[in-house]
Amino acid sequence: MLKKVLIANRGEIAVRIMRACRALQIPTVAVYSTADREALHVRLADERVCIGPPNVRESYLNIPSIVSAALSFGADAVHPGYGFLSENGDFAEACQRSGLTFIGPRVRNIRLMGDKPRARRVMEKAGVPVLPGTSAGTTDVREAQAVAAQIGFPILLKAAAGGGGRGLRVARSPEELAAVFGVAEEEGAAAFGNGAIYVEKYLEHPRHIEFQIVADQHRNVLHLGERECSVQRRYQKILEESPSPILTKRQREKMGAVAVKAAEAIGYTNVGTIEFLLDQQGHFYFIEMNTRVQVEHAITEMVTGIDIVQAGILAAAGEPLPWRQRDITFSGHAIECRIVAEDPRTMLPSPGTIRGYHAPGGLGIRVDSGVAENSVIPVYYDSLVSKVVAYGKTREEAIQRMRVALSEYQIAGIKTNIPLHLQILQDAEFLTGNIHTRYLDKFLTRPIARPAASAAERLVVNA
Amino acid sequence: MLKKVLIANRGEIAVRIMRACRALQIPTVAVYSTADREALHVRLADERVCIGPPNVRESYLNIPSIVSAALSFGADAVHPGYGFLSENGDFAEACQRSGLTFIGPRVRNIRLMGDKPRARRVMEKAGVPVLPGTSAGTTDVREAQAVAAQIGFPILLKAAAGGGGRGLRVARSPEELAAVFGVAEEEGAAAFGNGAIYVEKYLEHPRHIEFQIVADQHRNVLHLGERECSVQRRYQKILEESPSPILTKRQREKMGAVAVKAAEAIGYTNVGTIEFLLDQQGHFYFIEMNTRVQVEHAITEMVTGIDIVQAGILAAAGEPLPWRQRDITFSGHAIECRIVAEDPRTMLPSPGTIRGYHAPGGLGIRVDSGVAENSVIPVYYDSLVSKVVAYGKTREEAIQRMRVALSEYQIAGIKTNIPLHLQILQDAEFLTGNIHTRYLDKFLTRPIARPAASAAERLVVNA
Amino acid sequence: MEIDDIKKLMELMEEKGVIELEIKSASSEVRLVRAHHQAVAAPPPVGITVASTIPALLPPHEGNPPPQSSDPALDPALARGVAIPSPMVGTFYRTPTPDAKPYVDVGSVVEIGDVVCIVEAMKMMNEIQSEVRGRVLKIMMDNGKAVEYGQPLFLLEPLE
Amino acid sequence: MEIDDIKKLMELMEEKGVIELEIKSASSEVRLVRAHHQAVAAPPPVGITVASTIPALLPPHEGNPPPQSSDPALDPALARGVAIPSPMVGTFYRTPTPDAKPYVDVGSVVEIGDVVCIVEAMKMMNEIQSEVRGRVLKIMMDNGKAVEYGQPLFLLEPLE
Repeated sequence: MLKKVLIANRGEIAVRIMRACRALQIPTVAVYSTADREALHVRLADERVCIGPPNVRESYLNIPSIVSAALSFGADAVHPGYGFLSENGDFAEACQRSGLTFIGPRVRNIRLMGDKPRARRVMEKAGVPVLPGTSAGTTDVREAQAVAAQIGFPILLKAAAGGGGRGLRVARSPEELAAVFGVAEEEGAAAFGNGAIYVEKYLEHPRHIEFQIVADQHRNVLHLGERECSVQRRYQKILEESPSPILTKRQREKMGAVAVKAAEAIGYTNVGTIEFLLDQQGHFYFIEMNTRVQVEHAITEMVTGIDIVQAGILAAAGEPLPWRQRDITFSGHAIECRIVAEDPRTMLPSPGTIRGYHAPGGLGIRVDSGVAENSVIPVYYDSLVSKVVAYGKTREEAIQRMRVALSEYQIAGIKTNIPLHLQILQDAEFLTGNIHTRYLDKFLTRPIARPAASAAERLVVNA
Repeated sequence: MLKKVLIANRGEIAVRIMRACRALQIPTVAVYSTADREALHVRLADERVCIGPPNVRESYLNIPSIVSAALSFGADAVHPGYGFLSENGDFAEACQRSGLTFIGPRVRNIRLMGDKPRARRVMEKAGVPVLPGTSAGTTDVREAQAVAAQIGFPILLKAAAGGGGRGLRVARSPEELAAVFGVAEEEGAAAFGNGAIYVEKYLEHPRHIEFQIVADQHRNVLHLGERECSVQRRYQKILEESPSPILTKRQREKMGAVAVKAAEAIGYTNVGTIEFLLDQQGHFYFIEMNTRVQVEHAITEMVTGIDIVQAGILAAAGEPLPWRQRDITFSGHAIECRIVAEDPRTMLPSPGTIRGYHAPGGLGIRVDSGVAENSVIPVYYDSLVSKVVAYGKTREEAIQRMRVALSEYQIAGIKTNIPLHLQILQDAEFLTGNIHTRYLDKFLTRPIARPAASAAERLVVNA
Repeated sequence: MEIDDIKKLMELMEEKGVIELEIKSASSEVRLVRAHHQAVAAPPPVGITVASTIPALLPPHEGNPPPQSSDPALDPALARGVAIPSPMVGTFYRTPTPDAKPYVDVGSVVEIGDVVCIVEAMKMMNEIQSEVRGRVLKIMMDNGKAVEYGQPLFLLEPLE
Repeated sequence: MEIDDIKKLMELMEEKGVIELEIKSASSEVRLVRAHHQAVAAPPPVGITVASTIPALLPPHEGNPPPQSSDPALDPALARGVAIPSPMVGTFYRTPTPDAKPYVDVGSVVEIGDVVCIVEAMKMMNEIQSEVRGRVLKIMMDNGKAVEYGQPLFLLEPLE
């Protein structure tokens, strides 16, 4: 078993990992930048090491500093959490070379899934449905037209070097494609230094449905059901739920089996997530795999009763999974609201010091938080404050409990997106489960100002 | 439906009731004494009314003030919570006479169950097993000897006017009975102004097992399973769990059916609890019925998924229960630790102002708290700070999660009994479920000092 | 000003919920500021609290409505005043019966023991007597409104 | 106003939660401002933090072990000192090889650019150079111990 785990992260996920380690009776080492001296994760760890100044490159993204901290302070394993170095193959490799157990998948799993075109080709070969389109970028508009003719309009043009929802354009006819291709190419070259464009089938009002995978080092791979993450703002998830309000048991089994097949195809180990888009006809397409624990893992824990973070730690330690797929049962409904420090009107980040803090509690309410009274939300990092999860026997009960919880949540000193969540939780379309990845746009009628876009970018680390 | 509920209580139960009201979209009015101006329940209510000075007689036990507050501030219902006026028939009657819905049972239910000898006789007549013994007090030692001879030694002598565990003596032989009877009589006369003594069968190492009852005004009565409350200190519950680690499904059904029969026998409505002692041979005996919501109701909510406080409000509003007994299912295991402000060494109350507060969270953890940063635990009221509930698929998992939760719970400024809980959670006998009402004595080897006894008395309101 | 005086001021500030204080006189100036975490989720301040309604689904921290009564500290004329607080929870009436004249008006002089108003509690009409002699500076509550324990009903200028 | 009075004021401020105080009189002026909240959940102070082990099942607030290094503020001789902080996380060595003599000792005079120790990070031996000229007053860490980013390694008395 592991002897001491260094947690190469901060905020709520660092606290979450500490809880899992404590339950397994493994001591923890927190790392922190000088901006996080008073942070909750630093207070709650068994040991703590300052790894650098506030700038992430010199602290939370500083591979030598983190590996050295693990070695010097006697850790034998490193948990990367999400964001930061969690999907960095070099970091996983540096850990392994230094004799540290990296709590995550194999280095090659990380590298493969980080290379989106290659991941797409591997999945296609394994029989996993992917969105029809090119699997390599092109700068030739005729090639784009040929592909479009084959898969049918509308199509999506994607800057090969883009990401996080940037560099996307829709074309609904050959004429439109001809008109925008050159622009997209130039923009891509200007913004990302690469003008290559992918052509992909464009789905109208798709849903984002993802499956939680757990795999050990003994070829056991299983899924823990789906999460519906269609409530997004510029490709950033805001509110997630499990189960999806529309998936039938049969669809769940079918998509779950494909997700397991996808993970098996690459010899995946540890926890991970297969993300699909689901169209209105019930077709689903692989988009990507996240090779780490997800922000929204908690809702799956609520409906399955399985501690996903513990499962990842045990899998990394070489333990076989204690379950088969048939042991995984689902009960009730869970919703997660991501509480972020932002001005609900302008959607700009709202860093500051938390005062007058009261987190909600009571029946069916779970709070995973990285803060307490007097905690600072620094300007340097993403603005996630906490995650509130409401569990109920039904979706209605979960929504009702979430409303009560958010209406009593008190955070002064910073602004949060709680008002937006309360607005969603009272919206007729959300209540009927009629959501898709563009659902949230209607709440966001204001023109997108430049600073708001950079706020969204800051959230990327937390996806 | 109810229009506005005045909550005639403070602390965590007031907050708990507010949550239930919010979920039902009923506005709430908090009441508070001048010592509680900044209390959490005052902050979280929709409206708030100061009802008097700190002294409970002039505020939280002040019937005219509370009824007047309800009338003047437009409430049409009153929730008494637990402790304070919750089992005061005069209060329930005053509410009803003023046209207020009292959220609790009928006045006659309260009065009957408040009169222990009469309750005992009614239960005996209804075929509910009661502890063999006298059902009226006596001052005649010969009568006591006759009863003892009939039910067999050991027997318990109980001051008729005692309560909360005071005025009890055990006699294991006729000689011992003869020796202690006079003393008990004199003590009772001196301490309670009444020398009458009950004689009852004394059980060695009994368990305290209670059943949660929910009843509507349409003759539907059902039980929500049992709670094991054997971890007690001087008859004050410290830690409770559901299900009991030793009850079989058959025993649960049998005792549950008796509990329902007891409630039906008195035409009970609303939520309540039937308390039994269970001896080592599996015999069980009615001790009393609590005609209000219980501190430890939360663990039953976790294993049944039913919101007991909501159920009580709806029942008081005249709604029929939406379930039959067969709809009630149990899953998993829940443990509650009562966190009280006391010095863990001396067990004296530790009032003060809470600083550096961080409540635990994460998977399977529920916190019902009446405090936040800077909250004051006043000297005037009971010392309950919060309740931590851990839920898991198994008892082991619940215990493991509770340990993690309590080890991260941060409360500075006051002392708490968290160390005692952590000690219990690591004790071999507790872990095997080998507990009884005297189990906790072994942790409490210090001689009981007089101030400690009065601390225990202060807890009585919270039983 | 002696240390003991300052200590007393600090204690008063704490007790009365005052977070800033400045005193200037010919001979000295004092300024004191207390840490104000209590400003957040402001508790009803002593004496001028009223029950306030917050929309059920709005987080309470988004803003408690301000107390309805005007702050005597803002009006120097009122700062001399002494409040008559309500000794009980109930409904405030300025007149003995609906059609009668008010017991007192602004400017009335009240003797110790004079009835100044009625607070109805549980259908009982309780006559509230003044415990000070003084002139009514301000009537703090509207007729027919619910009052809390300790809520100031009248502000009096004490008379010798 | 005497030092003792000021001390008393400071104590009163702490006790009563006062964060700012100004007193002006004919003869003197005093202004005191307290940092707020640092008393609660004290963070590891800059520069003298060390990783500390808390038994897994003890609530952390029950007492973080005190920092291992002695507080230079307590020793007037050390108060003049300037710290050389560790520029990285790793293991601290005072000698170039296990058998060699230490780079510096208490009393050594160090020039700018002189190597004062090694911090091993990821099997790399990093020579740490002084950025000040001075005399070594104190060695803040034991040989072979883990050090954090920013942790003071040596205390130097600066020399012109």
